[in-house]
Amino acid sequence: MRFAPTDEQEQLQEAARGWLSEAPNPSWNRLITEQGWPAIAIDEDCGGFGFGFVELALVSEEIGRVLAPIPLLASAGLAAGAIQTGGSVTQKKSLLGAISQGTRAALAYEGPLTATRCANGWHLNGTALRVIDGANAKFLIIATDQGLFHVTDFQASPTASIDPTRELATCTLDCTVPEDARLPQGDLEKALMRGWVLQAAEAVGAAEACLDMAVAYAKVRTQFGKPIGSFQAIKHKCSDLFLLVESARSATWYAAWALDAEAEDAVLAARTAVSYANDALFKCAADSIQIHGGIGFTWEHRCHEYFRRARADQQLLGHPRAHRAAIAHHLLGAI
Amino acid sequence: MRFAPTDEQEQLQEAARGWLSEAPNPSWNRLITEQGWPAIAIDEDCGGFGFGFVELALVSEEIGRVLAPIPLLASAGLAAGAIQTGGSVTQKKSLLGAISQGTRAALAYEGPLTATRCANGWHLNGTALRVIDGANAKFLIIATDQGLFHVTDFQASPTASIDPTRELATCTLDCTVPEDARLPQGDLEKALMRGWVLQAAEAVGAAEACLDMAVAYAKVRTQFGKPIGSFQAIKHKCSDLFLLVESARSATWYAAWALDAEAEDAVLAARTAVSYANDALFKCAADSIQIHGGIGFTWEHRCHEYFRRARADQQLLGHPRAHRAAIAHHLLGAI
Amino acid sequence: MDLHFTEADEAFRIEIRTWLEGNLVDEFAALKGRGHLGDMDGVIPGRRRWEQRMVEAGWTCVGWPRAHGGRGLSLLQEVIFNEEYARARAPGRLGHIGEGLLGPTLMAFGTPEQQARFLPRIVDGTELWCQGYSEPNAGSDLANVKCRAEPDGDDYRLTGQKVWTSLAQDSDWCFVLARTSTEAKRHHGITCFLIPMDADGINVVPIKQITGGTEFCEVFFDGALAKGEHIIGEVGGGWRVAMGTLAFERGASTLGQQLNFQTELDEIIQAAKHNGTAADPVIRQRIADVYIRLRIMRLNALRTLTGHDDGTPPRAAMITKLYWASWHRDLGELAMDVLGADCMVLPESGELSELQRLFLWTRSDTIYAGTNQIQRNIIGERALGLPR
Amino acid sequence: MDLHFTEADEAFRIEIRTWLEGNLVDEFAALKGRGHLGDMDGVIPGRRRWEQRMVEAGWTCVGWPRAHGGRGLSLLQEVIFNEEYARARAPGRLGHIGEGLLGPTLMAFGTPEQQARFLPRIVDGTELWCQGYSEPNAGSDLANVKCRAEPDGDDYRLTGQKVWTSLAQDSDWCFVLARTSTEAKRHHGITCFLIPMDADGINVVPIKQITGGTEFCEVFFDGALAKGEHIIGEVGGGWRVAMGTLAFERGASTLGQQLNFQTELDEIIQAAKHNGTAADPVIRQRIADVYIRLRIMRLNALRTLTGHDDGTPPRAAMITKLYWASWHRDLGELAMDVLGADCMVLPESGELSELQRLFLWTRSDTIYAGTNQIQRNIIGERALGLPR
Repeated sequence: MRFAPTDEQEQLQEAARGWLSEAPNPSWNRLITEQGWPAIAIDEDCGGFGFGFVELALVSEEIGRVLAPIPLLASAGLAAGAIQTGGSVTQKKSLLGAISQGTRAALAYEGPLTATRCANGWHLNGTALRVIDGANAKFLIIATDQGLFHVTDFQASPTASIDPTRELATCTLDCTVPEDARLPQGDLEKALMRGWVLQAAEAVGAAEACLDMAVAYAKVRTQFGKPIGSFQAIKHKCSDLFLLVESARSATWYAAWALDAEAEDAVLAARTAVSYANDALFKCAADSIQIHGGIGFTWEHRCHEYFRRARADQQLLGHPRAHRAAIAHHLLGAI
Repeated sequence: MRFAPTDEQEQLQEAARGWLSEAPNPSWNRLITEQGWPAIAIDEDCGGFGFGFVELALVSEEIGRVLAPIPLLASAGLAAGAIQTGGSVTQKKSLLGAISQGTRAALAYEGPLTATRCANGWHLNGTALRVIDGANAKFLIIATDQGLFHVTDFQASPTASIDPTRELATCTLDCTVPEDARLPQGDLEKALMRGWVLQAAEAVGAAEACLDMAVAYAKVRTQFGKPIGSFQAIKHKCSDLFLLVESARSATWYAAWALDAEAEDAVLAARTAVSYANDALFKCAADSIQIHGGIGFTWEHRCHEYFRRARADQQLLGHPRAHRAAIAHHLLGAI
Repeated sequence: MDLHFTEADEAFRIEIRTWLEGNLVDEFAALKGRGHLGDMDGVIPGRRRWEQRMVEAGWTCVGWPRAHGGRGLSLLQEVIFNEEYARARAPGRLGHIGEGLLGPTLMAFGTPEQQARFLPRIVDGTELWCQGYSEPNAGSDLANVKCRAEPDGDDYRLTGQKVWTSLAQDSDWCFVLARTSTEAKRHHGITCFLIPMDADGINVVPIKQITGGTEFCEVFFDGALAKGEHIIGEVGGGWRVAMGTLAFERGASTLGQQLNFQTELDEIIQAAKHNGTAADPVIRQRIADVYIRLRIMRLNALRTLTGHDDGTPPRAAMITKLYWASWHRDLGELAMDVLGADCMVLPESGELSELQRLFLWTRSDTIYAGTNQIQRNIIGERALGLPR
Repeated sequence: MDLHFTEADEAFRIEIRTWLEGNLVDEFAALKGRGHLGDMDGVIPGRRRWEQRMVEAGWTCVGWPRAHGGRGLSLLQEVIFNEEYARARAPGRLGHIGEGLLGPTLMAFGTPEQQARFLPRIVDGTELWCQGYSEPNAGSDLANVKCRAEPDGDDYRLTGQKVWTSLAQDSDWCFVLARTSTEAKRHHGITCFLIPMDADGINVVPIKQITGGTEFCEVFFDGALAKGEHIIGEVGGGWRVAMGTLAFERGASTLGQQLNFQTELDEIIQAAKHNGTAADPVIRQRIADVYIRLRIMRLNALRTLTGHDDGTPPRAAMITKLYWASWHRDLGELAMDVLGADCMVLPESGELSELQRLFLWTRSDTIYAGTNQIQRNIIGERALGLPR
């Protein structure tokens, strides 16, 4: 039993942190060339590095920490997850291979999206909202009433969001795809849970950044002749945030491990992590503004970027309330 | 416009406070002989003092402040309220006259209680739960599917509660009453709203007592060489409680005035007051224990009596959630 | 206890309501709902013209004594005025700092000459004011003012930086706290100056906020000249003046805001009905909760009008800022939760929607004009007598 | 990251589980669920016999080194032991203060003679211990100890009052902080004594608590004799000893409590299903929330087992007390809300129901063993490095 990253995992995370501190806003090409993160959790026989979601989550913590606009969540998390758990051997080789090499992909599921059998295979139709990185994706995995499909023929228009660090798009489809565009074992929840884990990991990193900023400021900002961090109103707020951050981290690390270990409670663990971590991030971002006082609500200070991310992410891939409702269903049955 | 007690009202309240400080647990007979509070809000032509619910609320604040086990809420609030708003002239004269003189009465409404027409009038049947002062009441006002009745023929057995300062009973009926036992204009909500106002007033007094105890303790209890009230963790808690107490008082004073003035929003005002005041009391009682530290959870200290009262009262005459649901219905319509 | 308004008060309510209905038309109709917190730098030219319309009708400085050019309204009538002003969704007042802060400060601490020089121009709207109290290191801790005033003959030269100054770009004058002695203890050695904003050596830099708006500014003084005759109170007596101003700030000026808040809540209720969240039991509880607390906010405000016989407000008045700031923040969060997934999507314009702006802006409500933490200190120490 | 248990660990789990199943029968079956916080003074005679059954099978002091008579279990196996113990609803341990607090303190600070005298009798259950640290004016502020120890030859006479001493009525020995010098600074001049509870001049008065139970006591010392040879550590070195004990208190002993908590939550879920509140969306959210936080509580606890290479736990371990106390308080409130109107009615017995007791008792969880406020100070200062 070791409930902490291994030395190797720690090095990966530290390397990611170091690279992002020098390249907080890297181009996708640079990311692929220098780091190749999309390949982390993809099997070696599909061209990946053959690590797992634990490693991907540790890197995502670092992405979240600096709000780097890197949509690893979209391709390596959601799209790759859908293929890993639902694709045929051929699909895995080709699509995961492409993602490993840096092809951008996204998951579209907030439809309605419909699939209808036709002579040449399937006719796909509909509009999907809030597709993460949809406007840059070379292919989509879409969730329809007839299962999951991969598709390259779609139109995407960017969606302006209160969180400018996460690009969203509206994707429209009206095309025909061959039979083998369908993922034979496609399971939306299995794809989403990979997203939840990475989203939780990003939230942990972002929440910790909020806490760290607040603590650092509380140590140097003086009022009434003392650092404000010596006042219990500030000190205790920071302590409460620390509790949230560390608890979110425990939940997220476990969820990532459970996913890799195919533990029985992996879905529950992912919902636990993402609901807790997203609410923790909101609280951390909000309280960080309060602790920063006046400069906390200026445009120049990053506080508000975390706050915008926090609120937007509560709506992405399911609100914490929706996750709790699902868990209540598990505990209490249907209403 | 004067949003504060008049000099006369203030004197009444101060007299009540003084009397209760000497007789915190008076017998009912002594109360009737020396104070006659049940008569306060009853018209002079029914034998009362001819004041209003503002006066009754100010006295109730004092009853709540010391958790005096005086069921003014039952007879002068709920039972008298039902008769005042629903009774015939004859009923008012006789029943309100009796209450003015000190006859104990109660309202039973958590049934099921049924009324069936019969040859001699009405047959009343059923069991009512959690009737405040039911075991001491000489007569009951009961709420049935056919309206309100007054009845003297019932059996009552005391209900042990977590709050020993408020006597409850289960009342069982199986009797026949004449036609004129029915209150012709009986309206349960109008009776209850009088109870809500007095309950809110008691909660204001009790909540303020919790705050006052906590503040007094925080001034004298020292840790680390300073009064604990100088630490923001304690000071700010007290400030938050002060906000709750004063806001609950504004809401309650207004609700009492709105009742007397027959204002359009009187029901809304009563629900506002009782839901806010009961939640405020819970918070004040809970935080007062926390501020008192170790001695706060000993049996000898009164803290826990307020805490028990606080939680029990949230269930009496409707949970704050139920009041909010009713207000939501008013704002948003039915679900 | 008597919460009835008198017939005269009701008549006054009709008078101002009728005037507003008749005048918030044509070009002024477009100003409705504009220029309030979070948008104080919006539509300035139109609001200047609106101020003049108000002046012509005698609706500025209505609470001031007649001797100073006001209407001498009672506190209750002032409330009625503010309520009707808010109910009409009339635009945020450009002159509110002069009318609500500097004017009362001058009446309390100024010389007859100063009063005669400055008060009439606040009443007639020809001079707008801004406030130079806060500094980067003197936010909650106002006694820590560092801005220096050095003697230059009878006058003084100001050097230093002020921050969070609303409307500095558009103001004619500023009242400024500056340190006239560095030897005195923190609270001493501070003096209150009036200085024209067009003086040499004043530089105004807008601060972009969380919402993208710029209603606050930094003001830099670099040897700007403030006349000795424009010192309020004693040299070295600025602390007392400042405390007086802060007391006015917490006073009657907020008494109409519940109506603005009601407008915001109404919009949220409409949104909930529109998108179906009005049927969600969790949301219903929260809407009822903010509604209850808003009702009580108004009752609390009305209660502060019935003060003690000596004219001081009841100690319950100290909760005002903490109460509304916390409530408004909660309202912002509720707004987003009602909108659901739509809350993160910007309107076609690419600008924040009203409710999104509410959500972001309200994070500052719990900070400016005394953070929630400072408010709790004040309540604990002054209302409850807890030790420092 | 590897959260698998080894096969040896799993085998150990089966071993203790099987033993508990086989032994919590007959007279011991009635002890299930008894003797825990809020009921620590319950069913003492039965629990004494249960301790002896544990001793016979070698299940006491399982985490102690073999050299001191323990089983030398790994931290993880201790967790497994505690989890299974809780899962079986086995009764609260009478010997836990000796086993969890005094024993480790003696191993760290005691002489070989003291270890030889006292440790075996903790292992064999023949001597029960209680702790005399807190005083009426030394709760959060332990350095303020006033209890005096005055020399009497080689020994000392203790005079003063201790409070919140669990199980004082039933203990054989007490470890006590007392002041051996009034001249030294607050933290100095405190010494840690061991004293037999049957010494002359010791008077135990139970404290009736919010639930009506009396598991805590006041202990009055009136010249009671403590031997010089039973001082732990140096004379005047009691502060260091006390800090060591507190560190043990926050250690592994709480690692099984999540299972007790799970039992309580299960009861609430059953109640919700039974009375229909399980269909209430607001209650569903809250049940899911406490369930989520309980899962994470266990994960946090497991994480503390993977410390730094030097054996210290991760700084995240500092949240343990604040986390579980706040959670447990929330659980108590949820229990009442699930019960609805029934929550205020006492059962036929006239005694509190289990859930009512939970509700009342948990108000003390956020107070004893370091209030939530003190915990936040500790986290802020030690984990985050914020200034005092």
